[in-house]
Amino acid sequence: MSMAEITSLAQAVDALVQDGDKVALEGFTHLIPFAAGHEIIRQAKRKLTLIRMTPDLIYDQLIGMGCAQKLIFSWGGNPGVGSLHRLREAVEKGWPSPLAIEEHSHAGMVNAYVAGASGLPFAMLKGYIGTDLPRYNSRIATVDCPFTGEKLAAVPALNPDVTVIHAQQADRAGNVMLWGIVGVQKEAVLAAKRAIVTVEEVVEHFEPHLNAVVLPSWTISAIAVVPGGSHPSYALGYSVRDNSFYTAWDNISRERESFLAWMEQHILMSKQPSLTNSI
Amino acid sequence: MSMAEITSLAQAVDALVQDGDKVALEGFTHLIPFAAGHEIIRQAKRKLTLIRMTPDLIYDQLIGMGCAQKLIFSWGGNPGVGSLHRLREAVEKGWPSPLAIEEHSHAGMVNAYVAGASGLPFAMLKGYIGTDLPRYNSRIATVDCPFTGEKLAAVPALNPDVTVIHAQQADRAGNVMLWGIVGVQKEAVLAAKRAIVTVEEVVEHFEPHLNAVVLPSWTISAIAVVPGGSHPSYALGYSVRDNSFYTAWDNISRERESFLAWMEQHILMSKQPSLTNSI
Amino acid sequence: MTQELTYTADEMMTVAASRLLGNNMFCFVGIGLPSAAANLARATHAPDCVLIYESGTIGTKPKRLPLSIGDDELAETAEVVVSLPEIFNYWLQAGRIDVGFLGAAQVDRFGNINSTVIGDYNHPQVRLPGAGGAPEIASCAKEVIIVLRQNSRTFVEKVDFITSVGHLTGGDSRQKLGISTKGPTTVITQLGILTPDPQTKELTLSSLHPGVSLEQAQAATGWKLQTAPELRQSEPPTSLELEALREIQSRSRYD
Amino acid sequence: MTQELTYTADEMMTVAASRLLGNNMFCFVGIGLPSAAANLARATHAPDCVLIYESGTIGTKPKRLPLSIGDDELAETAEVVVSLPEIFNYWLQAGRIDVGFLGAAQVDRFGNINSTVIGDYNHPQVRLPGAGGAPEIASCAKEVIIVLRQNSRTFVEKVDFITSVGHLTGGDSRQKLGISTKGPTTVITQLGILTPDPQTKELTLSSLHPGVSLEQAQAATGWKLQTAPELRQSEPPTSLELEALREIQSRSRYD
Repeated sequence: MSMAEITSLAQAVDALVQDGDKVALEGFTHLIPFAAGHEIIRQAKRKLTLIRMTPDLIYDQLIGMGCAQKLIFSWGGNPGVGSLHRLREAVEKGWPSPLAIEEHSHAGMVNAYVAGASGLPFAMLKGYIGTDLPRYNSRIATVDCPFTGEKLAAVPALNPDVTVIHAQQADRAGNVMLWGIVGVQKEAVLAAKRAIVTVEEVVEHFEPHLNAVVLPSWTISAIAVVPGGSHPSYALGYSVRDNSFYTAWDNISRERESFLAWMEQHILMSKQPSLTNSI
Repeated sequence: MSMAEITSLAQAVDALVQDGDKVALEGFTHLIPFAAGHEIIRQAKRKLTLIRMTPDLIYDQLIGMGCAQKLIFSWGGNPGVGSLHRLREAVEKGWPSPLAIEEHSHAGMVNAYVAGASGLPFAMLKGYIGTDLPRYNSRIATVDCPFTGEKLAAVPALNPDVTVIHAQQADRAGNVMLWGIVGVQKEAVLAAKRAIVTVEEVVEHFEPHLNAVVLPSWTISAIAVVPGGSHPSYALGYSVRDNSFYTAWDNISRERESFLAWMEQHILMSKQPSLTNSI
Repeated sequence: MTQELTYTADEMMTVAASRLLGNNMFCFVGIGLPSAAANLARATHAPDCVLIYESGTIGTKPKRLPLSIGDDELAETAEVVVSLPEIFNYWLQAGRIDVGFLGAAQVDRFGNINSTVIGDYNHPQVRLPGAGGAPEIASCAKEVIIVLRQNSRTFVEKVDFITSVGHLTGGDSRQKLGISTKGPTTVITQLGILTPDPQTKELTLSSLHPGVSLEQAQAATGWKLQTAPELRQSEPPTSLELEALREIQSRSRYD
Repeated sequence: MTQELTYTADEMMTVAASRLLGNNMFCFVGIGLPSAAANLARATHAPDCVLIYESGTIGTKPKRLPLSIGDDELAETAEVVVSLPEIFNYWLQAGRIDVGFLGAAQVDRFGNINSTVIGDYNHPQVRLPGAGGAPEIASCAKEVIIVLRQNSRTFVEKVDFITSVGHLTGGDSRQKLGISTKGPTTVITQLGILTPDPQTKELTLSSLHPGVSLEQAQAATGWKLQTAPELRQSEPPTSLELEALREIQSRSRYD
């Protein structure tokens, strides 16, 4: 294993994200890697299998801009606001291109990442009982306990080609630290072949935080310093959630034209995070 | 769930450890709950199934004093020194009473605790391949991946009646924090029906440490303040490992008479941790 | 003469839901209506109710209602924050949760929840957000309380898609799946409170909120609504409850 | 004229073992002889070798040799400390380890390791400590290096108990178990270095330490010892290596 390289976001995405890759952008409401997603859009990556527990605005944007051919997910919405119009239009009408979906529960996705990080071919859980999900997702199976006979749900491990996350800090050796709501990022990074991390800043030494996750340098391919890189979500200690943008997105994204115009103006023509909202 | 009670160690052991219980004392070299083990010896608990990845001196003492009828473990020795004479005599000669053993690898034990903490009936792992352990332990089975057909090892979940650990700190609300080498203590506590924690001290607020484990009050039955309660192992930030005691134990424990005399003098006649070795 | 309090149907719903949470209960809380009710309970009769959100925030005490499941306020006021594998495996799946408090897009006669799709799965009429944590909350929490606005589109004879299982097809069909938890014990709406019949497990009307008629409740239900043996009238919100609820909501404007 | 260095057979063994670790390698280290060799490598030619102990200490840089797998020095000098589930699942089982560096009580002709029992399992002649982390290190690390003192009791035709599998019964028997990692690639003793024959996988003598005869090596081996096609003589320890090793050991007295 080698250590993480500190580079530009554009270089990292160019070198590490290929057309057709399975790409996971993780961050559970907190620390969503928006800037990295925008760079994937700017570089017009295509035919991606997008993986994410909670596809929200950034996946709405990736899907609406035609980057994805498949979505593996467990909850797709604009949190506290409503539907994702671009995701819905892709699923319901195939615009801008058809989108295959593989749908799980949160517990299923979480355990699939854990299995991926653990080098196991599948995960098991007490899950999906009585639900219709297995009728439409052949990648939900069962396994019997060899001791009790109890039937458990089984899902295949998730092993993205690339996992992308945003974190608060890196140190000079290329270790990364995140804290607050840490989600499934550790597992998503460890399950991936390659990992890109955007960070708020590089520090000399990490100050400890309760419940911090430290990802050693060897688990990361590239680090890019992108302050505000999780906007409109937030980075605890650095920014607050821009709730008004989530609300505004409902209108921006409702029609194809308004969506495309917004993307053109704020993402395609920009090399920077489109908006910042620092504390 | 109710919150942890702060009580005396004698009361905690009296109320929460019953003859015949499955009892896990965990702590991987660091933070071994010696004082609690000594209290179990003083209260002459009997027919315990002792669970521990690395039975070392404290289990040598419990076994030599006749508390155990079964041992579930993955490595039994005096680290860096040699054999555990009391464990060996129990296994080889049935003294002071026969000791059944259920033997695993570390990876098997770790995952069995994880399964226990997760409410799963069993754990699976890439493990035990080509070893003779499954020939002598019927609780090592296999399970097939429903997607790839790969054969994986399976072990039943560990769910102790009581788990006992030592930690650096509790706060006034009964939350517990440990740091440094944190081992499998979180899982061992969460897998258990009841949990006893001895701590170095009670503090107003926890100062963060990298890699600290915080166990919320609701997961713990009783907390006892026992400074030096992990001696001759150590509590990072509070004490250092008393390596000379580990070396001395080899002679103390070699013969039944010297062992019993030492236990009589240092444990049975004492209500306090027999030795302290503070920084 | 006491003065009559004025309150909205939504306020009645939230207050009625909040009353079901006991002190010291471990409550796994969905965002939206359940979150409002749970925090109202914490502000009134159940200050030690332990709220857990699926973002991994345990024992959280937000001052304003979170817009998302992962608001900073949830992390900053939590007793402890754990990773997603821990919250789903070590807490929910392990059976530590007393009450799963869920919202829903649709609920059916047997308390099954749909939050996935209206119409056919492969050719949806309306694509909804999907499962999230709900399927395992529905099967692993010791009991489930559902809160949603009731009308003939949300209260249907049979959901188009079972996202989270309730009493399946009634009777002992839930247990036959191998589930030992109770499932939905109460459904609270802006019109009243429904509870499953002990035998058939069909949701029956057990309480009407003040000013709501049986006919109104029936009209908002997609199956022939039965009443429980004793049909009660819900206690209206107290001034204390209303004040606390409005206080919470006034702190929670996001625009 | 250079001065002849004096060194012990154990020092030669440790130095020879240390030379096998490359810089930047991820090395899962057993306590005792492997730990001494790994730290010597780090002090000499492989300063960026990443040492991992099963206590969860990753990238640790102890100044003195740990007496136990969990010494405070290991935690305090580690790049990161993780829990046991993480070290065994996310690091070892996930295939992140280049070299598993193991000691053994007994090793056999095909590199299988016994650290469980001498004699019958149920009526042991000598009860050894048992498996610890070794079985999964032996199967999950990309390759395994074994270091132990060689004599006719430790080098046996067939171990009484396979704790950690090597090349099983030779040939492709290891792969047939479904294992894709290489298994033992080198065994280092105080007498020389053994490597598996590419076809039969039998351990063969590929290097003798200076001053050791083939006869001595054979006498300390419980099977008819074959030599590799090219039998080399090990380079003696350099003064730098010896100095570094003695420096480490002088810092590591525990009485």
